[in-house]
Amino acid sequence: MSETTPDLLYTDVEEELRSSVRALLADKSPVSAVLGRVDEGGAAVVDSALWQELAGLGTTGLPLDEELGGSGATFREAAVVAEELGRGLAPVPYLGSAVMVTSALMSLGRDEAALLEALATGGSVAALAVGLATAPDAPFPTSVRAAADGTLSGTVEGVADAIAADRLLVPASGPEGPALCLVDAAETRRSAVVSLDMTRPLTDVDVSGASGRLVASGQRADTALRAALVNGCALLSAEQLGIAEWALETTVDYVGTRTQFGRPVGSFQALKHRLADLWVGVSQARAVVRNAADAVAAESSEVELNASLAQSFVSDVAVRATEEAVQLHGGIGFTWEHPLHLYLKRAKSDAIALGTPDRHRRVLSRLADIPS
Amino acid sequence: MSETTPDLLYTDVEEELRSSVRALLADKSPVSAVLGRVDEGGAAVVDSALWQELAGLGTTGLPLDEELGGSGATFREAAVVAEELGRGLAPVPYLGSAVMVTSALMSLGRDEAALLEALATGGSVAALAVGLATAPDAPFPTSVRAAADGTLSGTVEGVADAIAADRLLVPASGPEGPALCLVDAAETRRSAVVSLDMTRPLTDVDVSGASGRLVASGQRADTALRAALVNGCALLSAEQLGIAEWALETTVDYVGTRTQFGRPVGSFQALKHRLADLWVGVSQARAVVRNAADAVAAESSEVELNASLAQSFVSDVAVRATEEAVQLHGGIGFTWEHPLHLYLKRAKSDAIALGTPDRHRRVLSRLADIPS
Amino acid sequence: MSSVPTDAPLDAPALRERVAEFVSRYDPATTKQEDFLAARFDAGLAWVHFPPGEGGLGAPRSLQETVDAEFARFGFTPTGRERLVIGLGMAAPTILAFGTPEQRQRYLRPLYTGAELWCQLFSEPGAGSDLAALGTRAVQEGDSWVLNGQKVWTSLAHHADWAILLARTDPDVPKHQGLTYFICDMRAPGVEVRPLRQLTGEAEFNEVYLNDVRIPDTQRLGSVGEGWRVAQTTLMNERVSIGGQPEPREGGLIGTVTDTWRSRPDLRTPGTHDELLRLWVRAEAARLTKERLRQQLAAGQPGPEGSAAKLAFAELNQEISGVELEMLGQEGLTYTDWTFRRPEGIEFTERDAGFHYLRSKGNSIEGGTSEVLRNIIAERVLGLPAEPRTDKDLAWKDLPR
Amino acid sequence: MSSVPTDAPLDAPALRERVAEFVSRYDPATTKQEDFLAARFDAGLAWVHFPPGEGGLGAPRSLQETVDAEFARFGFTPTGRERLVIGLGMAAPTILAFGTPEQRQRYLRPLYTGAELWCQLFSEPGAGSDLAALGTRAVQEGDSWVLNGQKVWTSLAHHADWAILLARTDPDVPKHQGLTYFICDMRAPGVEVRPLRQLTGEAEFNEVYLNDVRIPDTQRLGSVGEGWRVAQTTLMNERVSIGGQPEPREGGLIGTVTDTWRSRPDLRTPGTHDELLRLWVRAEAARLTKERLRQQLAAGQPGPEGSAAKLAFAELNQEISGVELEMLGQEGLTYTDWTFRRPEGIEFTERDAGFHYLRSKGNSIEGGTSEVLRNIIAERVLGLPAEPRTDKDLAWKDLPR
Repeated sequence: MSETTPDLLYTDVEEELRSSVRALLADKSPVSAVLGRVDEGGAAVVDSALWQELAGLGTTGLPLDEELGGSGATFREAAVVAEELGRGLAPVPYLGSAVMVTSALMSLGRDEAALLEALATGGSVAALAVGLATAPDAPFPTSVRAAADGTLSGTVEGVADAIAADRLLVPASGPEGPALCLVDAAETRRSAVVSLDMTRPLTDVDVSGASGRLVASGQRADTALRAALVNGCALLSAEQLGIAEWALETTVDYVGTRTQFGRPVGSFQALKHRLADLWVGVSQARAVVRNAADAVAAESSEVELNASLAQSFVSDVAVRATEEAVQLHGGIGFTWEHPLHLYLKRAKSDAIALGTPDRHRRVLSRLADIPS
Repeated sequence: MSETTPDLLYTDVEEELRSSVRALLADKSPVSAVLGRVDEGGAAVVDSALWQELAGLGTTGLPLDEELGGSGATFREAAVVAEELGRGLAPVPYLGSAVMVTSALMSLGRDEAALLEALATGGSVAALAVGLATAPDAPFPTSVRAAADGTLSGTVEGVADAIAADRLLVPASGPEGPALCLVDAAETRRSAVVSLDMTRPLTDVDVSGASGRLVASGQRADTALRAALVNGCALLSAEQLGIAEWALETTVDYVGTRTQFGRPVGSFQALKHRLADLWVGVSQARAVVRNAADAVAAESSEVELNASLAQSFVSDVAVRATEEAVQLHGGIGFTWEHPLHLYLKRAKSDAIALGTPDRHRRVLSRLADIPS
Repeated sequence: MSSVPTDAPLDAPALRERVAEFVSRYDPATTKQEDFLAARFDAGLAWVHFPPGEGGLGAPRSLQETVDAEFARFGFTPTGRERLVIGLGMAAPTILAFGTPEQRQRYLRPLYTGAELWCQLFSEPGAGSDLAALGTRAVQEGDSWVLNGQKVWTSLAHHADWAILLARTDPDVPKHQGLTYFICDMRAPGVEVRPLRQLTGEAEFNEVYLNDVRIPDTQRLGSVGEGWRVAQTTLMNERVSIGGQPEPREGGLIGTVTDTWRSRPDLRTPGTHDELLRLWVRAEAARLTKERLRQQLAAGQPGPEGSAAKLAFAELNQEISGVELEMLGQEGLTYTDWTFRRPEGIEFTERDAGFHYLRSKGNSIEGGTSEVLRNIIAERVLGLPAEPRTDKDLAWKDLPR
Repeated sequence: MSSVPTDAPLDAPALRERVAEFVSRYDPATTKQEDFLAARFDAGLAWVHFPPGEGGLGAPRSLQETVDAEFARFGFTPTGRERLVIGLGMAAPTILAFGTPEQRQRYLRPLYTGAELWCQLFSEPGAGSDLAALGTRAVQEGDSWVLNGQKVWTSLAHHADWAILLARTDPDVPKHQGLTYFICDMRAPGVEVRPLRQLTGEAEFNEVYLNDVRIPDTQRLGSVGEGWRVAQTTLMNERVSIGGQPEPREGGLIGTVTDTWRSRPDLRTPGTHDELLRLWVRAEAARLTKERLRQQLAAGQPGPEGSAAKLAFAELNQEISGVELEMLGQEGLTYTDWTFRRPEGIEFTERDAGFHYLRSKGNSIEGGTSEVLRNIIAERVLGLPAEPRTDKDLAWKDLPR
């Protein structure tokens, strides 16, 4: 079935990259600082300074050739960054800018080399103007219309990372069908949405009147959008893995020290067995995430299947990990002051983002020939 | 929604009935004896002597008026008998004869008073000639054809209780549509099937050439068959409750005495929590079963809904209870010599009998207006 | 209408007659609720199983349902009683069981009429499931006690006049033996109430800090060192209270979500359909189980299903709300409002899906965690052997913390 | 082809060359398998990490995969090795680690070639998960030991020539300290093998009764009282063995059931579709996890995922087979044959759905119960604190039983 056996391990280079990102986040964006940001709300949540540091580390252009300002690596390495950003709940536009828009533009060859370079080096931030819940197999969006002169009209609700972006890549219905247009974010009206996931604020974007530059149309626009969404699914699953790992480790630490009935609560067998089961799930998620990232990097013909597999499996693991974490922390996990709730909200939103597990199982039904 | 609040408790009369049946089974059909019977296989599994004793106790004609040889009670009381027969895994044709055929004939008024009386008093045993997996919402069976002169042709596969029956109630496709015919079992060719459930052996019944007596046709036949199947579902769930209770109690006893690591294994918290969850499931099953039995007895307009609710809920509880029992007994639960496997096989077969939980959820989708 | 002879047998017909007679004197349509309730208390129709003079008639407990139903039939169902839940449900039975005549005289009537509100100061940051490990100290000084410590998860503390409180009076004995139970004046100096914000953004609960709070010895409930036993009475009354009326099918969150499903064909998928049907079946099973428990209680056969009901309720709410959010897709990514606020009686099912999801996480923690409930079922219902304990015989001060 | 210099570095190219050289001398197409294997053993290509003269070359363990693959490439993959699983997987590494030179000389070669079959006599009716509690007694008499006791769940005992066996030599010390490890001649007087029929109707396993069985002291493996430590080596090698080849997608039971689904449109319902998709996703995740573990092992980074793989395998097999039966409906109510029989190497997936369902129940019991595996993961992988133990320091004879 699969063409070649995927490499499911982490390379030494990937492990070094992980260490740098983890150290950076520990220094510049500890979770206590993230907790402080969410009380500000809206645009203030996004940590632009951290984004520049991440660009400085070369993490924002990993899959791009060096001549495009990138690192000449692949989305495998980017997936390791996504794991760490998930683990640290870093409020930066990685998914939108470095994964989804970058993937879309990469599928257009060298056409958008200048913008790719700007995204890679931190000179620009872009977002994909689709509702965050959009699944890769959704029909090409039609809520925005592009006139023949490039003028756009319409609104896109619930866009991720748009609040921090200076450019928006907008799928639109053009005179000749599907169109992908770039617009200057300043020309649009962005209204912050109260988001369930407090660390990835969503925006309703009204592009009416903005002038869009057509970057692809027809089948090419469709292919570019699918690439953005499919790669988004694979990398989102890496973020979810990071969340699940944080939740599991934090809970194991907590139950190892919290004492009730004269014993650490982590010595009670019922809790041990639940955490063991969760660890099994996280281990499996790791294999599934590596497999999806490898498929993206290898441009495998099965990338869509492996990305949907990852979304349908890892979403549930991350949600379960954060839910178990809340339960096993007892009262403290239910408070605002403990950062756990931010992970719970992110995990549940991520399960909906780019399609629910249910939606991805339907994709698998088609791709794996398991007909309804 | 429901017309009146159902009575979900057991009456004193019901508790007395339970005690008599339990005492009879302990005396005449301990599970060790059942285990011996299954090694014989086929017709030898059925305990005809026990059936006569049950008839003597008045348990085979509970819902029938006294003038029909019955006890003048209802299917609520019959459900308590079914619980005990499940608990004791008694190899008797209760479901087929005392529940399903009796229900079908009762729906015909006094037409079949003589046969009803024979069934109630143990003078005759009847089976409903449908595959045991037939759900109440299945189309009227057409595998048997009834000619105008009553001659039947065709085969019915996997019929429960037919091996012990002298009469068969056969749904057939007659000259004027659905027909219910009674045939003398001796006129049919019955071949024993190797059944997953060793204590309720199935039979393939070839009725070709047998002369059927038409007892109902058209809508009346359909109504009678539905009554048999719906009541069968409600009473089968009572049997499943009995199985689940036996499995839970037997397991609680076992883990309370089995020692490993210097402690009864039942003192390990992971096992305690699983058994607590199972107890919750069994408690809920009890309410659901009482509710279904009460709906049958009260001839509630929601009897179909409540019977399907019971089949979709209690099937899973009984399967889980027996599966947990096997696991928590460790090696001994995996052996032939321990009776647990008979309960596991019965529970899993019962989950398929009269429609799987999946099938009953589809029924509920329609009856509770939860459209697909 | 004839007056009721005081030596009438205390059966259901007699109580119905008493209610009728009472209503003939106090018209619920025109009498102020607090006055109506005060008169009802004085007539022994508040809690019929309480003694005469203390809100009751010494009648069987099972007759309370008859009385409540009868008042409801006459058009009187008291309103705004949500805030009295701790007073009515927990403080009252404890005061009745352990209070001195003076205490019963002082507290029960205003508690019943709603003139005084109650809260509960039991849990502490270091003592949740293991409540007996609590560390709030009470030191006797003359005829008072001086308290210092911190309590958490206190609902209504910011409104309450009184609290039932558990404190450690002797750290040198095993933990269950060194506790004493008090009634604490929430307006007393040194009582500081702070909102405890939860993951929904709201603060339903409080933290309560006790700094040299003086409680007169007359507000001690039960003997010194007997606090654990007194608290058992309180806690026994905490678990799911089963109402007097059957719950209708699709009551609660399952109804909300099923209605969304019915009205929004655009959200339907085969996979979600199956999930919803499974949850619907489980919710219906849980409802029937609660109904069966209600019937058992009414028949005077209380069963252990109360813990099971709470366990099932928490699990179901959590799973249903999880499916609700995913079913809503893009709409599920939003939330109504994160602004800090103190909610007052907003119906859970009327909130948004995000709130259902987040708030229900507390259902398996508050009022006994699901883990503790499973232990209770395993040991008290199934009779499984207890785990080896090392903390029961050590002096509290020597326990690992 | 040039002969291989014996001082060549033991790396992958060198081993490939050795295999090529070996195959040039022993043509797998014409050499009898037992002779081929004997020669391969003598050439040090049986287990390359074993010492020279004992089937190996003292090469790194990770190179075994290279050698096996190379032999396969030349068309030699030994067949009929299923019965050698205990000898190859468990006895051999234990004999290598603890055997005397004489023992290694005597047992390893016929074990490898398949001339002698091995079984394992560890578990007892009273000692399953708590293996160290076992009670089979071995009493020394001169230069022999006399054994009495009962072992269970012994596969292959009815074919085996030898057994690895654990017995209690000192009941007066704590249970882990009084055990000794033996090699038992299965043809010795007093060894009685009885089939143990399981719920499938078959007997894959045996009960083995030991009645005054004499074992020479020369067949003791390791020191007296050191049996537990020796057994750890055996058991470490028991957990899921990860093969040399990646498992294809839909390998195992999920493939069987998915194929049934594809070929039987009449069985399809939306609810079952969703269940099957969920199981398919989980099976694929489990497969990739096993593949990742295989890659870790090949890279010399063994991870703790072996226990997880066994746990997941058992759960999946049980759930998939449960769904399979319900999906089949009426057909699921039948079974092929309950007749007592002793199966010989019939492929699990090729059996009927009822057999899948019943046999898979054993997957979470045999070779370490799922409960024991969860304990191992919790304590050894996650580092969670152990439960209080009371059985570790008591003399075995004083333990509750």
